[in-house]
Amino acid sequence: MLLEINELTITGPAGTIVDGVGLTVAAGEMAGLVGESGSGKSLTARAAIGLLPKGLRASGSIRVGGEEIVETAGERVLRGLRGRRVSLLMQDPFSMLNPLRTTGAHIAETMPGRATREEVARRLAEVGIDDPSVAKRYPFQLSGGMRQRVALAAALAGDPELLIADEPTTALDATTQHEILTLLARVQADRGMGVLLITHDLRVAFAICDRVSVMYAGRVLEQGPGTSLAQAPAHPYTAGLLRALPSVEHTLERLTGIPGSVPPAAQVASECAFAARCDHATTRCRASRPPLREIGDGRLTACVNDTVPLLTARDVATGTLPTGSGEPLLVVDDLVKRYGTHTALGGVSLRVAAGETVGLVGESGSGKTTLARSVLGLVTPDQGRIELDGLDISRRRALTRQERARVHRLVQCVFQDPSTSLNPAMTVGATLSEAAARAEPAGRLAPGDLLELVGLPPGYATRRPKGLSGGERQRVAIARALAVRPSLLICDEPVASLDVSVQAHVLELLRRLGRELGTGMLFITHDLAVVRQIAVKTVVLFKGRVVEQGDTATVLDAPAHDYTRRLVAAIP
Amino acid sequence: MTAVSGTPLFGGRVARLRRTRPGFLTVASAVVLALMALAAIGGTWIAPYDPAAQDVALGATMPSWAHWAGTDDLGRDVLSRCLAGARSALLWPVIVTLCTCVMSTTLGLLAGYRRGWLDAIMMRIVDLLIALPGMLVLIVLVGVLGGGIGWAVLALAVLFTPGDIRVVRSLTMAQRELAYAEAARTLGLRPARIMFRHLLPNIAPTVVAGALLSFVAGLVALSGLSFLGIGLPAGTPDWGLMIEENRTLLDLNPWASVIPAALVTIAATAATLLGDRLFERLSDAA
Amino acid sequence: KQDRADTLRWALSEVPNSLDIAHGFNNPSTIVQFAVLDCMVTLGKKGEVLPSVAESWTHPDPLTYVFTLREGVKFSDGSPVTAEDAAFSLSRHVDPKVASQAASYVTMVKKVEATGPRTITVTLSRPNQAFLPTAALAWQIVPKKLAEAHPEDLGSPEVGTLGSGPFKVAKFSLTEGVTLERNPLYWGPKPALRKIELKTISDPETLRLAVSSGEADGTADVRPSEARKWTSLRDVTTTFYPADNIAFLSLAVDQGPLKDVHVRRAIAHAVDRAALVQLMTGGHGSQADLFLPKPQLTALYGDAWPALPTYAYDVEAAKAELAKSAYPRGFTLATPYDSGGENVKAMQAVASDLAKIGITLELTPLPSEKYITQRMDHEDLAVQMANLYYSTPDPSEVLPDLLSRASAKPQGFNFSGYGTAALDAELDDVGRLEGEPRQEAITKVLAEVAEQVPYVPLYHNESAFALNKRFTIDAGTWTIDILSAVRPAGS
Amino acid sequence: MAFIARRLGAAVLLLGVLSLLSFVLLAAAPGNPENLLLGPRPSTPETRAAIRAQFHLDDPLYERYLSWLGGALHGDFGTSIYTREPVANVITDRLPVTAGLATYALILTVGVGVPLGLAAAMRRGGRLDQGITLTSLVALAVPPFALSILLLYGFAVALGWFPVFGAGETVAERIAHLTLPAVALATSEAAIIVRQMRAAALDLAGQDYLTFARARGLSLPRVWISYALRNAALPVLTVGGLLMAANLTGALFVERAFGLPGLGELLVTAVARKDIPVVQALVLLGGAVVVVVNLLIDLTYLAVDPRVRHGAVAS
Ligand SMILES: Nc1ncnc2c1ncn2[C@@H]1O[C@H](COP(=O)(O)OP(=O)(O)OP(=O)(O)O)[C@@H](O)[C@H]1O
Ligand SMILES: Nc1ncnc2c1ncn2[C@@H]1O[C@H](COP(=O)(O)OP(=O)(O)OP(=O)(O)O)[C@@H](O)[C@H]1O
Ligand SMILES: [Mg+2]
Ligand SMILES: [Mg+2]
Repeated sequence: MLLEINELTITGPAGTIVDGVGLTVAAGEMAGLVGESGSGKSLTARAAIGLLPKGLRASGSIRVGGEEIVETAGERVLRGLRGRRVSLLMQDPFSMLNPLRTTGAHIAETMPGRATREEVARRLAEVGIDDPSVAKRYPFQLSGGMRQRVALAAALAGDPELLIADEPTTALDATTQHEILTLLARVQADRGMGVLLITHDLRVAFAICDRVSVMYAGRVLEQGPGTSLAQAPAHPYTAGLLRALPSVEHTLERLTGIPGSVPPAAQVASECAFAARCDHATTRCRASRPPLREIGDGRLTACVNDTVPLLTARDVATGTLPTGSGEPLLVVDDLVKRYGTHTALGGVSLRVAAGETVGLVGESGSGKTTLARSVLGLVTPDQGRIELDGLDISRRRALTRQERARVHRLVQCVFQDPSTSLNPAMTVGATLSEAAARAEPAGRLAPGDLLELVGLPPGYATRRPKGLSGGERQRVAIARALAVRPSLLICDEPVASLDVSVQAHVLELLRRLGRELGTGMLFITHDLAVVRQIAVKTVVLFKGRVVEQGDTATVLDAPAHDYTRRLVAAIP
Repeated sequence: MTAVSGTPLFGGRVARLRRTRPGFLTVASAVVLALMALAAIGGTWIAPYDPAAQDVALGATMPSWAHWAGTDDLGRDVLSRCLAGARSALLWPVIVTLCTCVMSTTLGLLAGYRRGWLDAIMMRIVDLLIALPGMLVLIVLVGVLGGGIGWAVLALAVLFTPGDIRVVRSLTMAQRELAYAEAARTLGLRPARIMFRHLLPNIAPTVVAGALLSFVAGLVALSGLSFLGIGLPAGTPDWGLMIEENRTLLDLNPWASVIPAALVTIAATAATLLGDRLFERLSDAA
Repeated sequence: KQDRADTLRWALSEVPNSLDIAHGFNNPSTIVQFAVLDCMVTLGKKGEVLPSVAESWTHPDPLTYVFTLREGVKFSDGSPVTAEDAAFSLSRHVDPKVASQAASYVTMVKKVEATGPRTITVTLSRPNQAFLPTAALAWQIVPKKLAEAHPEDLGSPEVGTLGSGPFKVAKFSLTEGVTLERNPLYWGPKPALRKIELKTISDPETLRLAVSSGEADGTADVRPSEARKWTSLRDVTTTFYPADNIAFLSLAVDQGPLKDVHVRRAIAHAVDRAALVQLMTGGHGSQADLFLPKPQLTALYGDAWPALPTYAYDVEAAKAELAKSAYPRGFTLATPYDSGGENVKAMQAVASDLAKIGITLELTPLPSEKYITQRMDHEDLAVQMANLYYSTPDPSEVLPDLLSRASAKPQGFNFSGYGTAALDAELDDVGRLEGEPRQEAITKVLAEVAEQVPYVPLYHNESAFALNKRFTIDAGTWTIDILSAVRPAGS
Repeated sequence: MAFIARRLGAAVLLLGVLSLLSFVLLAAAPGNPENLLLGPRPSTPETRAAIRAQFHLDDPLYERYLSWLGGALHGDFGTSIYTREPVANVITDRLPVTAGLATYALILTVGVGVPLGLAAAMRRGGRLDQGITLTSLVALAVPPFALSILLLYGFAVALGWFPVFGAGETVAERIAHLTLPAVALATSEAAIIVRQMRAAALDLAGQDYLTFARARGLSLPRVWISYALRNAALPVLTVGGLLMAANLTGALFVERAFGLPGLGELLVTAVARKDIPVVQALVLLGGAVVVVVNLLIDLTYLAVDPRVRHGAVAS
């Protein structure tokens, strides 16, 4: 065993965060660790390399290559292990590399012997960078995918036996994500390394990992081979996650998230951590903490019940999406926006009819946000025409006061990052009533009504964003956008940074609102599964140009453009 | 030291602190400042003697039962003067702070939010002002143009402002890109409302901390000006002036200058400390 | 250690800016000038004029002085001092191109001629008793050639100077100070010191610390108000002597309430001068009743000073005087003062005294520069305090400047603005007459000041040298060349 | 290159505006230099007129400015009214003292401030951190002149370890003479650097690339030196540069208290005497120092930070 974690407990100032985790990785094995945000995945990984953040303490046992590192190992021993036996690859390629050092230097400084230029070039080639001049470049001169490759090369430069990859692809777009994962699998196979892959993407984990551990509130709830876990989850939590997963093949009738949210590990120390959110919970679940138990087939589960059918047919029933009235709501014609010499939008045309949802997909940097911001009037396009409900809004400054007020009521938006989507200095109620005050006096909604609309209790009006979870914040953001009763709602990756379960809730909410209020939507995302669930039509943007558009089913099932095909192929 | 404007002393990202009870030092600082503020308001009433009453024949004496902190060479009671001196010692720096704060916040918000030519012009002016060697300008301005404290206060405010404008502007620029600000714009809110209702509260921690620092810098700078004989009329009870006027009495009654010097130092330390803690707390709460 | 013994390290409170009195008529500069440059005549212990470079002189008529040059006087470069040099050294101060700061001292000089190889004849435009004592100061002998070549910057660190005095300049830098060395060609007795290093320490407390720690051997910049701190130093002797000064309040008689003589008398009564003396001189001074520096009074009257009306400190009397005026309940005056000057404390004390009889002085601080400009422009004069130091024993250096109508205009020194034709005539007499009649004329002027109170004399103070015990000094009020008066102890 | 040219252009423009502003301001200020030149002593109208002519005090303002500017471009800043020396000489005479003091203080500031700041950051929240932070707070708050007097009494007079005044002549002497003033000057500045360094290091400590570096087996000292110091250097450098600039002109309290014939002391006396050519040159020098230091900082950024070098971020 390269890595053996037993009864690992990590305590912070506020109490236990990771509680009795056990985990092993063998040579040549790709082990997966999945779980919702905050479940303690990263801390487990950092503990395994002896780099817990200040203020946190680990107890239990972690053996790296047979050597015990919890409490007994000093910095000297750890340093001998790091890089040579175990190495860590982190999530954000944009912050993982030292901005002041070249990529070559990153690789060279980690190599055990003297690093020649050839050797560095060889290492770069291993991660798929054939151009040796990349060694002389600085991180900021590389794209995200390239950076992650360089970081991988640097992490592998000391020839470790075990690589811990902590969400190595989360910050990348779909196609790049696919490339990096493929690369990781290849390198692992070539080197016969052990890899502990941490991810929150269940599909990835179940597809490429030999064994997957599902973490929840600082604990492992289920463990077993990826494929069998995907087919027959043995823990209600895993089943809930799977149920929440949007399908890329067909539009689900209902997207069901797990109700509630992850409790802090310290609060549920002596019961089943999932009990509170579990439909099948009994008093037994609360009585004591269920241990991981073998259920054969190399599988373990921490659920005391074993007979419940966990996935039903209803969970995969096909549904339909509203097609709208057909009257054009948003007409974008030949829109061009340049930033200096860089063309962000090179003549984009698209249409959104009233009441329909149009998906906008494309790789990072393809101009999706720029398009959205142009429609919102946050950037002024260089050329082209934007018409909203018959009103030409391409030049905001040229509009009269009344027209401008009208535009603000016609189009609203929901942004990606839940952590900044609300003003931290204002209560939810203040935010909502400020927005509602902009609506036509006739149909003004009170904050309480708005909250109800998005499925939050009215009591939330007095809360501040700091006390809300990501999903709740996105709901409030949606409520704020809906406060003026817009005909068009622009959603710029509103679910990209949410956990699957929360994502399901929010998507379902948006679908329902689209249906009930007849709001047209321009929905930006890079996840084709999401598009499938929400958009009747899809526009594919590539390098600032529309390369394909049409019914979602057509685009996804029979992609015409090369880029769309790649996009579809990248789905795990 | 105040010449180094343009660099916030509260650097970068501040790791979130746990909510804890305010520490002893924080409480002590707040109490000290509150007491000083009380003295500033009512010091003349509490004072055992009229701070201006002279007894030249008595001259400078060491502390005694009649005069707890002794007298200065004009026979004035040092304790009474220290109490009464709180007013001018604190008032002028507070005015400096208010001016700086209002100017830098308004202009910084405007420049950072509006961008464009307004920002360009403003930043050129700020560059110019920052390039001015601060202390030097102060001496030249106040020393040559005339002795009034008003000039000194104005000059200090003008010197402190550009640095703070830069800080506020860059924070504003960062905030205006955030989703909540964009959402506010999409709602068609008036720019003034966005700036003052939405952006300002979120940069407030830095503004407040900056204000306390301006206060400290103003306090120390004004006492420094008194040292050079610029600013307040002689005989005004004022800590800075007392340090200077009684500096020659170190053998007869050292307390006459040591106490006001200590008061200046304590006030400045307490304000900085409070600024520090307040900043961490506010940015924690946000 | 031998070379330490005859090297003096002297501390100055300001940088000597010029080694030429034309551009450096200030204490730190003149102290160096007098060690390097000889004057035509010099002053004795009692203020009497004595020969120096001039071996002797005659005074054939009230307008003429004929000086005979001493033989064998050489500049420190070896060239002889000629009558031409001597004559030019005086006449240059009248030349506008030189813009000499001593120009006002020689306004009575009409003509200076070298009338023989060793004779110089000075013709005055009007008789003036002050000429001779003034010559002991302003008539510094410099080589004509050098002075002619550098009318504007003689004495600057670049040009330097050349003199026939006991010392010569080895180094003159505005930052590193001045170093003087013994002049081997000096015509007089061999100077006791081999070398003098002068450094500037502008902060008075630092200066005192420097002397007390032995890093500096002596200084003349002892503030009278801090005398007690100096006298307590262990290895330092502080020698006091009466300064040629008078501290006074000027009352601008031409405006507002101060027009009224009763108001002025009330002010004179209200000021507690005894307390002021204590405050400002720490006991090293005395209350002034007559409006002339004390040493001048002594030189003039000996011990028998005239008995003139005086105004003792008496609040009741002050109130009574005020009651006789048009302002029985007092009034308020804006009073600018020099915030960088020495009189800050005194002004506060005066203001507090006057407050007792209902006169409020609103003290307004001004930077020195602005204050002086304003005062010289005769703006906002009202009540001013001044402490003027003089350098000659002659009252006509003082009285015409402070009391004539001619100087009651901007740029003049008559800050009270007081003046009458009769007084002007009396002042003329003071300049013109000699002996007993002159004494009477002066008494008359002083009596008028005492009667009309345009000025309230406040105090005379002492000045002091502080000197490390390794040295002694033999100097007093009238000593012109202070540095040459210092000698190693025991020699 | 274009970047440097642009910066240089801006710097020159800045100095031009600064010189014009200060010239007008000084000219507009009340008072005449001849009053102070002639001192509290009677003068004749002729003398006054001569002085006014000599220093062109009656020429129109723009003419005076232009001729001054013309001279300044050739390195001739006119003649000091008070000492009649060329202003350039007056300043170069005093520059070594102030430059020495400023450099010494900067060395102390950085030498003490950076390690303390780092130490505080590494022990965040601990005793050491609290001690250092509190000390730096007090150091920031002590009025510099009060500190000077304290040091003077303590170390020069009572203990006699250091000379009381003056700048010394040989190198060793100069170091001895400048020690206390440099300490007085460096105290509050070191406090600033400590705070800056602490904040920068704390900021850094949260950065992924530090964790990543350690995860790859780089030793802790190596990580601190080649990663942390270098990355934290930039913000600290900025402050350090500005402090240096401030030292060159702002050392006047300290210079006064320790009797150092430096530029700060010169400024105070020149302002008091209204020695306009000197004040004018000093203001310009001060501005130039700030501008040059800023330029140097920009260049260092250019050298140290590849992102700036390649125009990826605006500096
Ligand atoms: N330095 C720290 N001090 C205190 N608590 C911490 C610290 N770092 C993380 N935590 C807490 O520990 C919990 C687990 O964090 P961790 O980063 O391991 O989660 P994760 O599973 O990796 O989540 P994500 O998917 O968001 O990366 C979180 O609730 C977090 O708030
Ligand atoms: N303010 C700006 N200044 C300069 N370039 C910009 C600016 N905003 C966007 N760009 C550039 O325009 C291009 C399109 O950016 P945009 O944000 O629209 O992409 P996106 O499709 O939304 O990408 P992502 O999926 O990463 O959000 C990118 O290459 C980006 O670097
Ligand atoms: Mg994580
Ligand atoms: Mg985007």
